[in-house]
Amino acid sequence: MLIFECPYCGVLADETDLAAGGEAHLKRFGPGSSDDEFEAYLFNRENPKGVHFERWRHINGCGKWFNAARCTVTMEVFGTYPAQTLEPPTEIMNNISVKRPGWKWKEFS
Amino acid sequence: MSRRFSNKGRLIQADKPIKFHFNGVQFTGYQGDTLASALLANGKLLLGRSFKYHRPRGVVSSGPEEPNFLVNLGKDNFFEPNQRGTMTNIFEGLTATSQNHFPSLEFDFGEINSWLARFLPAGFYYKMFIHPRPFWKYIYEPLIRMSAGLGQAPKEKDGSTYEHFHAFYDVVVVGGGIAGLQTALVAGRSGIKVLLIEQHASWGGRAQIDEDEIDDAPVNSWVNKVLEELAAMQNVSLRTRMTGVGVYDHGYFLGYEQLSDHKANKDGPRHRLWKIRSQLIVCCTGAIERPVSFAGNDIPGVLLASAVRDYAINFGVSVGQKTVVITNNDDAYKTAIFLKESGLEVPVILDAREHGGGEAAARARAIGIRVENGKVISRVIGRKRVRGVNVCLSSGEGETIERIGCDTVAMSGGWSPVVHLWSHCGGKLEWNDESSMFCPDKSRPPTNENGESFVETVGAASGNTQFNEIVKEATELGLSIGRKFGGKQIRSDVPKVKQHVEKPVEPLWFTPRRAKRKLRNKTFLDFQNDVKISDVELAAREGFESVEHLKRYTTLGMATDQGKLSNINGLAVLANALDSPISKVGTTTFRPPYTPVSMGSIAGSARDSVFQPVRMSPIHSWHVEHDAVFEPVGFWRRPFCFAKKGETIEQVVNREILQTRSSVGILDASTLGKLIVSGPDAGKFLDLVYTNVMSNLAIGKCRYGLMCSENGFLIDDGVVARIDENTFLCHTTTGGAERIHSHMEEWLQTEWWDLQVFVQNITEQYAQIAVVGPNSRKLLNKLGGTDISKEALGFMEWTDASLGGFQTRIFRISFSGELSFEISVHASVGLDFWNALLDAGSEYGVMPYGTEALHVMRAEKGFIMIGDETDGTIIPQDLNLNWAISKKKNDFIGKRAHERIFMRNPDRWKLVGLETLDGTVLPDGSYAVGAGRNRNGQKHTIGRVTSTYFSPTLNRGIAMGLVENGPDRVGEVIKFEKISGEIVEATIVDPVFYDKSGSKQNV
Amino acid sequence: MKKYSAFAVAREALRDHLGWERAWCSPEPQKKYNVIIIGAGGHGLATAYYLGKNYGITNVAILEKGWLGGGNTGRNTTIIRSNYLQDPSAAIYEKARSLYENLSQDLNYNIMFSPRGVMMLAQTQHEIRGYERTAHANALQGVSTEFISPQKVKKLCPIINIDGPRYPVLGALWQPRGGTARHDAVAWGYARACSDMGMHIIQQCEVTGVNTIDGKVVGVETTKGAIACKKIGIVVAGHSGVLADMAGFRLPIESVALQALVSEPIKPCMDVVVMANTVHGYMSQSDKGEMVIGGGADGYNNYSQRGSFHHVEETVRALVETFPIISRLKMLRWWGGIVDMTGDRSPIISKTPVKNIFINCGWGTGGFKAIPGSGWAMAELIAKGEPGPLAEDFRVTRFREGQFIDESVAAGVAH
Amino acid sequence: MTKVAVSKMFNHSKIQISDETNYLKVFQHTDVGMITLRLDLENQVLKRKLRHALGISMPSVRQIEATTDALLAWMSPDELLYFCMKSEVVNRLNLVKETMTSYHSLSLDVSDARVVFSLEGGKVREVIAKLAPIDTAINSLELGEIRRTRLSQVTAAIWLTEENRATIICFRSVEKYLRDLLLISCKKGSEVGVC
Ligand SMILES: Cc1cc2nc3c(=O)[nH]c(=O)nc-3n(C[C@H](O)[C@H](O)[C@H](O)COP(=O)(O)OP(=O)(O)OC[C@H]3O[C@@H](n4cnc5c(N)ncnc54)[C@H](O)[C@@H]3O)c2cc1C
Ligand SMILES: NC(=O)c1ccc[n+]([C@@H]2O[C@H](COP(=O)([O-])OP(=O)(O)OC[C@H]3O[C@@H](n4cnc5c(N)ncnc54)[C@H](O)[C@@H]3O)[C@@H](O)[C@H]2O)c1
Ligand SMILES: Cc1cc2nc3c(=O)[nH]c(=O)nc-3n(C[C@H](O)[C@H](O)[C@H](O)COP(=O)(O)O)c2cc1C
Ligand SMILES: [Zn+2]
Repeated sequence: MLIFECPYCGVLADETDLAAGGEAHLKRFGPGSSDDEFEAYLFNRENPKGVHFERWRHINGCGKWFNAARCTVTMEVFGTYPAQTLEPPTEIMNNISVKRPGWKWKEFS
Repeated sequence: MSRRFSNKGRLIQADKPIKFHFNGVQFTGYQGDTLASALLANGKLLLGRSFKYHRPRGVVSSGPEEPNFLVNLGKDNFFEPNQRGTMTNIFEGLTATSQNHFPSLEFDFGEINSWLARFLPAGFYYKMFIHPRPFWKYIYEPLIRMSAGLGQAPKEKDGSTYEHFHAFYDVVVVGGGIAGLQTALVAGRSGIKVLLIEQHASWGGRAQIDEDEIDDAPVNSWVNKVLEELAAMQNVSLRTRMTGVGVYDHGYFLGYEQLSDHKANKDGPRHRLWKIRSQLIVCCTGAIERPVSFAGNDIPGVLLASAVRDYAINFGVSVGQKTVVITNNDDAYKTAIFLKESGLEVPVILDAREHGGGEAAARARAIGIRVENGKVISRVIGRKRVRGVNVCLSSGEGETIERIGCDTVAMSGGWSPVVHLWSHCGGKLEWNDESSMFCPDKSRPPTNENGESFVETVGAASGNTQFNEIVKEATELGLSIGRKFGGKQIRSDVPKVKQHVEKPVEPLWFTPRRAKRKLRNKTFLDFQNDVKISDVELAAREGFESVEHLKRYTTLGMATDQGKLSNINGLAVLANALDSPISKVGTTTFRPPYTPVSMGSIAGSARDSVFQPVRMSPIHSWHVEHDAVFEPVGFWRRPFCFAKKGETIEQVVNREILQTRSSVGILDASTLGKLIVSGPDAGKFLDLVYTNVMSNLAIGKCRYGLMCSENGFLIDDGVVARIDENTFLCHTTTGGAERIHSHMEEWLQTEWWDLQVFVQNITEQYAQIAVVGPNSRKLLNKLGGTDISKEALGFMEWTDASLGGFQTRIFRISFSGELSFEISVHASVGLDFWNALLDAGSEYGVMPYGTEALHVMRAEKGFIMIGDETDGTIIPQDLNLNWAISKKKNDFIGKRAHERIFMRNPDRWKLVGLETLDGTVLPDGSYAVGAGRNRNGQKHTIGRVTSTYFSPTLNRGIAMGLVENGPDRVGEVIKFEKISGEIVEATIVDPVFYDKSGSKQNV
Repeated sequence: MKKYSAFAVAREALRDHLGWERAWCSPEPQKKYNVIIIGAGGHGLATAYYLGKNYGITNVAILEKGWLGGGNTGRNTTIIRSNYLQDPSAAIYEKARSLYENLSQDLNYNIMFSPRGVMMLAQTQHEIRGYERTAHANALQGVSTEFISPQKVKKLCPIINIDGPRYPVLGALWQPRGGTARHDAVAWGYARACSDMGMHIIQQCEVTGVNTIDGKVVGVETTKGAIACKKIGIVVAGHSGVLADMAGFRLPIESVALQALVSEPIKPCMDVVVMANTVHGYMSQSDKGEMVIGGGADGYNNYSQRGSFHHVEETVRALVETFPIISRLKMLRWWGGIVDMTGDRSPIISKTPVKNIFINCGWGTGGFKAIPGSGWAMAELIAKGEPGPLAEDFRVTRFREGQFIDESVAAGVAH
Repeated sequence: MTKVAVSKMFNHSKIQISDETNYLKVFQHTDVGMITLRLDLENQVLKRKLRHALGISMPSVRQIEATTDALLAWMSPDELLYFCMKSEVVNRLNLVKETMTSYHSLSLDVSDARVVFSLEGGKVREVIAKLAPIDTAINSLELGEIRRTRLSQVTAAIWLTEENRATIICFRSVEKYLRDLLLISCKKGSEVGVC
């Protein structure tokens, strides 16, 4: 039963106040993209056993989407941050490096 | 015979006798008794039947680990099966019956299984009942199922209520024994927020029974003193009858509080489920004594040594007059000594250890008890009650050296720490050879969201059985917790206790050590499920070597006690059979709940009127008063139709349609979603969200729009009105309001966050009413206030207007093909406006219509309905909606998806109208069949019905459907197949059945 | 292999059951096999079994990182039905169901297939329409189902509250020959039969790498050393993404926890399987007497076999409303499994970008019922190198092509 | 602890819906006007203008500001909710619109989209804790703080401007559900007695 700090409200929000939204930092491929790109974007989601970046929405709260870095095995949360960003804050990436040396996720490591 | 001591016992209120019934017979006990202690005091020892062999069983324990004494408790709406007699406090009027026997507890036909036991070893059913095949369904399985289950199924709806409670603590201390009390006390003194819970009705745990003194006072008075101090702390909460049942990720903890199970008066919630978040959970859950494995160890009268002691000290009940004690540790001596000192006979203590016990043994001998070292029980004599034991050498094969008469056997095979809560969320265990226990491996604790350990154990739960060490561990942990969670600096001393010198336990997995097979066939590990040593050995022999395979093959540990008594003994036997160390065999997975939890408490208060929210339109009360037949649409209730006495549903719907088409009808459309999309980039955004262009919509105008998912499928439709330069009002379907609002927010926040757009869901602010039919304008004109002529307010236009004194917004849109006005007013005046319309329309016979009439009318017009024509696999092109898909736009959600090969396939099924040759209604959901079969031998299909109705307007069945190349095949007759195989022929026609030119709506 | 029968049990009883052989052997791995199946769950074992039985390929190793049958096969609610809407689904699930009918005899192992009937309750107009559509489709697919009245629902399952104020039961889709089976026995029965054909089931052997040369597989790395092979079948359910990663390709799969629970055992009170999809819950009673209950899946990626509490709360809440008598039963145990969810919630049985690696996954919340059919189709794919008719539509490229097999359309959930 | 202004506006038009079987007093409020304001709350200039126009301080994150006849609540980084007497809504809405006109903003009357309940008594925090997955202790749900969360199965917002008195808003369509739920949750005999 997860709990995350909403980076907008600053509260610890119970999982039942949130909606899970899958992989974060998706790069959208629209018209003009290749079949490969489009398939990868829409279906071939990251599914790591370990460090993962994912989206959550504070649905019963402020209604805002945020991203979380979480371990899919231990549920450890390395940090949350607003969804309006192209890459995770360095601070969070550093935190992960301390706790999961050698981690890698998409183009981040 | 068992009996009650004159001094009654520490938990008994001797001045409060209580009458209760067991198996129809009235008994008397006292306030404070459990059902088990009260029946024991009344000389009842045979209390239940086992699951598989229906062997006679008595109580073995005094706590939640009890496998044998389960009862059907209570009556009617308060009936409950499988209630543990050891955990049920009696109250005036309690009724209970024993379980799993026919015709009676004393004489049970099922016991035949016991005589056939050798033919029914572990997993026998996997090897039998295979031939002949039909016998399985008609003979074998019914036979197996007949013997299923323990207690009876309840027959009535539950008469109790339940509730939940969310709570947040720095620390939850589970278990109110010495370890828990001291930990909570020390932590509490620092001022941090602490919850201390205890599953039993009273505090103190084992120490009050087992130990002499603490801080130079009897344990009892120390407990009371500590409780007093705790109770005075504002920051500490204390709860009894509350069990910690589960530990989950991120510090989530479930507490199960039983509020009225022990009371005759059932008012108030029965159970309260606490959903707790805690930074730390400290398990001071003690340890559970292990049975000893000897032949006949399941006969009534064989109990755990600690249970015999509990019944004597807590309830003043002696289980028997003559008790043989068998043990591999010093603790059980306490039982013998207490019994002897109470004037009962203890013919012998059999200590399996070659060198016997320590101080305790000397004390026992000193008061005249015979103590035999290196000797054990080879088998118990008796069937429904112990009559004696055969004694043999611990190291031998079981040759009887001596028979000793007795009516009770108190056994102790050592202790197993209660590590369940430690393990639920991934805490690991390590085998400790010295104490023969699986103990928490503190180097591999469960971790929380910060990656930090969040469960601790103290006391016997840590595998610590030495009193002095327990109080020290508790004090130290209490202090460190206080520091960790920012409490005040405090000093707390370790209480002074006296520690007797104990000799270490020696593992005793079965007795005697080289027991002959005959004995092992009679030695029970899992009492409820009747798993014997021989079963475990058979499983090992057959390759079920993993402890998880063993469990599933033999059902060891799968009974209602979840192996609290049996697991460790069982896996030790497995380890022995595999010749590998116990540490390598390991345990099965510990899963919540620690003890079973009522389903009612999990559901909480959500029943009857608050089972789920019902969403109601502002006009709901009118609908209820006017006999609306409601239909659930999501959480909304919408009138399906408005029935009048004596009408069938079909008649009602036809009446509503004909009235609307011929004069005027009104529809409560308030549930339709209304989203305001506003901002400098609103038009740009909507162009991305809708398949068609919205940015060029003129202010004051409306446009029908489609929305697709990124995967290309049609997800919603509705009319968009442009309010001003920056603002659009988007209508969605009833189910779509929240869904599409979320969809828009998701795209705005996570993809196009540079766009300046606000989306606001204002669905509930308004009541929206469709006024529909050729007389609708006349009706509205009667209300007056605004010119709504065709010239002033044309088709697909909207205006803010005053009507009959109401502030309204009128949209000239039509979902029925008639002249139609959709009018919204503030929700608070919705009902008034509705009534005003009814008044004004009375001369036109105005009547409300429901969703079914709405559906039929839109189908008559060939309008699609999300959820009918679409099902999540339909793209707009399938519905011939290409006109609403912009070719000009570079991008919109779903555009790229439409480019994929299968979506461009010209052979996709497309929308058409369908008319049966005989005018009947096509069966809903039916498929059109083509020639031949597909590669899997299934009949080849070429289309299907998506909507089908009787049209009262056309007086015939009409349908819409998706058909392969449908639009090119208008006029063709195709075959639909009913489930019965019967064929219904239908002609492919244009989907617009009524007023093809649109002349009726455009007036 | 000694045959199992009542007679054999009786014979063994007279010698204290000392004569029983191991149900399956536990050999050390050889250096090389023709085919390696990764994952000894139901699907992996069935694949191996039909490779041997249908194609005579027996030089097969089945590698299992834990204990066989310990994945989702060992933790599911055992519902077997084939009343699916879409043709490809109905074909493979019905194939599986019909194989289940004779599986005990086929394997000489009583897997207790119990065709007691499965009903899916319709509690909204929308559901009625969805199930009527399914019933029509099933008739054409050769799957025997019918849409039954509330009265018949009550007759078949007296403990249902059919006129609950909130969601009265309006009817049900009824598959009389759907039911349940003893899940562990399915794994054990297949394992015993595979072992009997000389295949090697190697437990406690985790695959840690996949070796390829020129885009072609040559073997695997495991915790018990490297093993060479000509072909690989990856059948690891929740770990499909991890294995695909080792083999260097990606899958449209996400792994999430799905939970189930059982009550304490009570005397038989429910003789059918009931699924109530509007309120999200389903329930049956096992042959031992527990009520077996399943519910929703978490929305977040998870490899921990534990789920979040609120799903259980929602499920139990719904079932207490539907079956009021269970309110005073007690939950005995509750667990989770890691299920592999695809983009359209339908499975994948497919070739992969790596030559001679074949994948079978994506059964998600509903693959127990498919085990024999899936094994059958997967064996064909591995043996022939090309999919047969049952597997063809489940190719992984369907996502790129946009040809989905979407079962959620008939108001259903897939269990 | 900062002193929190208490608005008088919820003293008007309240109807008690609880009875002697409840251990709290539960009220439903009518005539509450509500205006949703969407704007960039980082924009200090706009915020200052609004403060002048409405005569109420701008709440910081999760705070609620009060004057005698109005309240202003922080709802999200770009949303405020303004409460006033319902009869005042049209005026105030015009005022707000005027103030924000040259900014990317949105203001809407949502008075009829929501309903307002309040709880009074010694155990209001406890009763909320039965329904909401939040820590209702005073150091977590402070006076003057608004918390958006769920009450059992519906979304709601909750605040206390004085101890022993909580105000709750939820959507109109679930008014009956929440009313029933609140009354059930404070039935006498179900007191928890801790917090
Ligand atoms: C709670 C729950 C309820 C369900 N209810 C139903 C139901 O009612 N009806 C139904 O039809 N289906 C149901 N399902 C789904 C069903 O259980 C699964 O679809 C099915 O069991 C999958 O079988 P499998 O053989 O593919 O996977 P599994 O049984 O999970 O087997 C995969 C095996 O691969 C092994 N493995 C993984 N990685 C490696 C590696 N690197 N090396 C070696 N081995 C590896 C695993 O240890 C595992 O044993 C349910 C699932 C769950 C979790
Ligand atoms: N000498 C021995 O071999 C031996 C063995 C075991 C225990 N002991 C003695 O027992 C005492 C141990 O003290 P302790 O405090 O560690 O244990 P305890 O057994 O006295 O107390 C544990 C308490 O936790 C409660 N509990 C267990 N699980 C619970 C749950 N899930 N939820 C709520 N309550 C739960 C129990 O009801 C019990 O009251 C000492 O006196 C010790 O000497 C001695
Ligand atoms: C159909 C079915 C019935 C079950 N019945 C019981 C049962 O009667 N008693 C029990 O303890 N566990 C029962 N279980 C649960 C298992 O003990 C176990 O929790 C589950 O297989 C998951 O494994 P794990 O808990 O070891 O991870 C059952 C599981 C299934 C799938
Ligand atoms: Zn938030």
